[in-house]
Amino acid sequence: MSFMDQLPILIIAVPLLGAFLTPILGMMSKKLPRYTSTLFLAVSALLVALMAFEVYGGDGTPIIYTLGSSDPTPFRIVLEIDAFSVFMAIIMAGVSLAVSIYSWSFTDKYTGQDKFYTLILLVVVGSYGMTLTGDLFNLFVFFEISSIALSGLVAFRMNRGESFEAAFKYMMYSTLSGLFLLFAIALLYSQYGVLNIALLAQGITADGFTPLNKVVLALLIGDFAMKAGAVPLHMPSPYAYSESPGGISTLFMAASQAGLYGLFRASFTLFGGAISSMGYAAVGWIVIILGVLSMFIGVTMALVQKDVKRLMAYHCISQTGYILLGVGVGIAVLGDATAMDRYGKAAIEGGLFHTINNALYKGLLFLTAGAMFYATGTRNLNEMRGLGHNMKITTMFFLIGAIAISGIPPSNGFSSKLLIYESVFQFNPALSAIAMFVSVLTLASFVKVFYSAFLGPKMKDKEIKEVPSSMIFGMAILVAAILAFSLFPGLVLDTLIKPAVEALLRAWPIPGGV
Amino acid sequence: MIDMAPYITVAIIIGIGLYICMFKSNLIKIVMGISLIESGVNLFLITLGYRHGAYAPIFTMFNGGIMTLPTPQALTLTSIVIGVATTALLLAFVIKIYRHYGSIDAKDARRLKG
Amino acid sequence: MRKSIALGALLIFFGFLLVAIMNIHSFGYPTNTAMDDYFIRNGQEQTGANNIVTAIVFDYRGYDTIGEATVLFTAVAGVLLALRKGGEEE
Amino acid sequence: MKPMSVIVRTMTRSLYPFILLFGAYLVVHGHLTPGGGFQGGAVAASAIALAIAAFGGTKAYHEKTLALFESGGLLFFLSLGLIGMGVAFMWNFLAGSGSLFGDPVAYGSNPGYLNTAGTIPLMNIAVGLEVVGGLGAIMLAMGSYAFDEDKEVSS
Repeated sequence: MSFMDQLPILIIAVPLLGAFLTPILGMMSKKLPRYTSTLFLAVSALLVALMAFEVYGGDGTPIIYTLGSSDPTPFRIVLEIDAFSVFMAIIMAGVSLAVSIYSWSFTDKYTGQDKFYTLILLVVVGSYGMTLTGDLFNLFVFFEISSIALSGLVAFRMNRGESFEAAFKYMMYSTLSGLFLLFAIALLYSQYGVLNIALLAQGITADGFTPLNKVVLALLIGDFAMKAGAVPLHMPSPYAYSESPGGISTLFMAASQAGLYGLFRASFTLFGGAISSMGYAAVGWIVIILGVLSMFIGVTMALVQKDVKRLMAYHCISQTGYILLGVGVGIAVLGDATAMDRYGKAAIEGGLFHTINNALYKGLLFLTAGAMFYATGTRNLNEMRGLGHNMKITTMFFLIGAIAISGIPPSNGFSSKLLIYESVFQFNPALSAIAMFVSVLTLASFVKVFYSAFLGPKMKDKEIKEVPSSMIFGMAILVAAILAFSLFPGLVLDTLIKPAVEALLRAWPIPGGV
Repeated sequence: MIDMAPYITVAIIIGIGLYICMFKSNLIKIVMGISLIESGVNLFLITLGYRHGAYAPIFTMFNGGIMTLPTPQALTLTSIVIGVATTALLLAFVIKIYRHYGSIDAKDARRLKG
Repeated sequence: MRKSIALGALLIFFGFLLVAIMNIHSFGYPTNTAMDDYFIRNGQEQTGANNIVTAIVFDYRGYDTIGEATVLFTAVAGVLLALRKGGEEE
Repeated sequence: MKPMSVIVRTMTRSLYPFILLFGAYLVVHGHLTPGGGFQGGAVAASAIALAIAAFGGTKAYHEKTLALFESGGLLFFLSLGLIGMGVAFMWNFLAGSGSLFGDPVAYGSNPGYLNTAGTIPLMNIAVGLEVVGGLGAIMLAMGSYAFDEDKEVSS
């Protein structure tokens, strides 16, 4: 078999190898792990890019890789990769690279760096594994890898009790959601006797919404909504985001997107056939309600925060709401072909476009918040002022991120939000109005942060310096992507987003073709 | 009804575990509640694989007859190891929380209330 | 107030569980066993292992096992990170 | 933490090798009888826990050795998977090949031959090493953390 055939597994095996080697490398030298982990992440990002060329260049049928056998069979674990999987993997690849470079300087004064970089690699492995797999139980295993590694990273700053509380809380919630995910998988196995997603989807489409399948779908939506940090299961996320060190908040946010991946995969690929054949709009409405609640509660909680990272965490929840709103409309009209063509596809496109935009600008804002903390040693907005005098580059980056998250034209946030507004308006104008209102509140909140942290007289008690160059470089990667997405939104939409939406709406072929 | 007994046991175990996680404030008890739910889910997996009158799916010195379903057993093995890992990490966090606050009660910690 | 909401959520969830278990196949008589019968019939010849569970854990679903070993590795790294000595160097 | 009584220590000394041996047996016979890498590794790691509790100290074990066990076992496991990439990742390239662990097995009952199952016994050994290292490292970390606390309280 050629190298290109082995590509899917290499994407996962390379960071995994890196993670296993890092403790040994850490024994040799303290600074070695940071460079090797970045190297492994860069190689896997390169492999993801190659994979993207292959998948996006193909005719839209998923690439199937059977583990441990040369002939595809649904009885073994398979990797099933379509444009949507690769789309989510691209987000993780870009963000993780930026985070690992950013962390070079940030972790300088901490011990335990080898473990830190091991866990970063493992979070990336978890996300890649979740997005590339075609087997439901395998998805659970990588779900657990991702949550355990994340909570380990949240507890990295060990001189504070709060970080352990946040880690415990996040770990508790994610373990519970992992266990109920396993319970849902067991319920599916009890009915169909298989674990392959394509085979299960075939069975579910044939059976429709039996009581058991309703329970399964409810459990799956709840579990993945928790992982994505959506209201009403958002409780641990703000703590975890605000306690994680520097770039880890960004990585956290990118790993939460894997929860969105699971949610969309469950409602489209797994249950899409049943939903569309029965014209069942309730599932879509549940996702829409989750989205609206997240949007609104997220932004109102953000307005009253003093802690800059807490504030951004609540904005992150609010932005997740936009994604859920857009895609929820798409799920609601799954059974209605005309509505789907008229605005449903546009709504899903808006949701997915917002996913990647959110990862970029929210990631950038978390990195700037980390830089503000690095420079001032505090996260309290009332104690910060006048950072714009000495931290000119960070100020500029923060402004770019704030403009993008508020949806001010011509930023990339504007193009994806516009797509969501337009399509949701045709579905239900009231939802669109709420989304616009939330956007205004977002702008107000970021004006407040900018005013209190970057403007005003210099801080007297402390000498403020610009952050080290590796942190600037990490942020610059995301800024470059934001600028590119802002300049060519049409191109991104056509090449990256639309194939992913098409892939999401298509049923997966069964490996080996039964 | 009696043949549903294993499933009802599973539901009760998971219910008790969930009750502990929601209403107890002692962190060790919360970890125990999580372990209980995990045992319930593992038991559920195992019961799914049972076939009436069947033997374990091992051919060493096998005397004939039908065999139970092996996949749920394999899944349970995986899930047990994952459970060990999560419990270990949760307990490490509890140790550290105790170090910082001198208490393992969630009410004494600042952010774990509720 | 808070407690009654939590109690309500717990009861609803327990109702979910009961709905689920009332609709499963009766204990001891699984319905769709094609995959497991395939493993029992072919597992020994294909992998050479007498223990079919081991054959599944390490061959048919070996990728899960590497994930599971990674979970343990992750937890160990997390524990050692949480309980490490030192912390922020001054 | 103080060492436990002389009875416990003597018993631990004599039991220690047998617990390790039983763990190794479970690991090596994983493809024939109930057991396998995880179970055997956990049994062997319990010997470490026993020793730490009985002798009241963690000096006998080095964190680095256990970390090497763990990483080494995982790297061995991963490389076994990667060697199989001639066909596909995790391909059992030794089963039925006639070489190491490669005797073919017919369907049906048999007394159990050790030299079968291809890469499965090797993977069992790899996982066994990893579990001993991993669980050992966890117990060592928790143990030494507890002993540190004792010192602080007493001083």
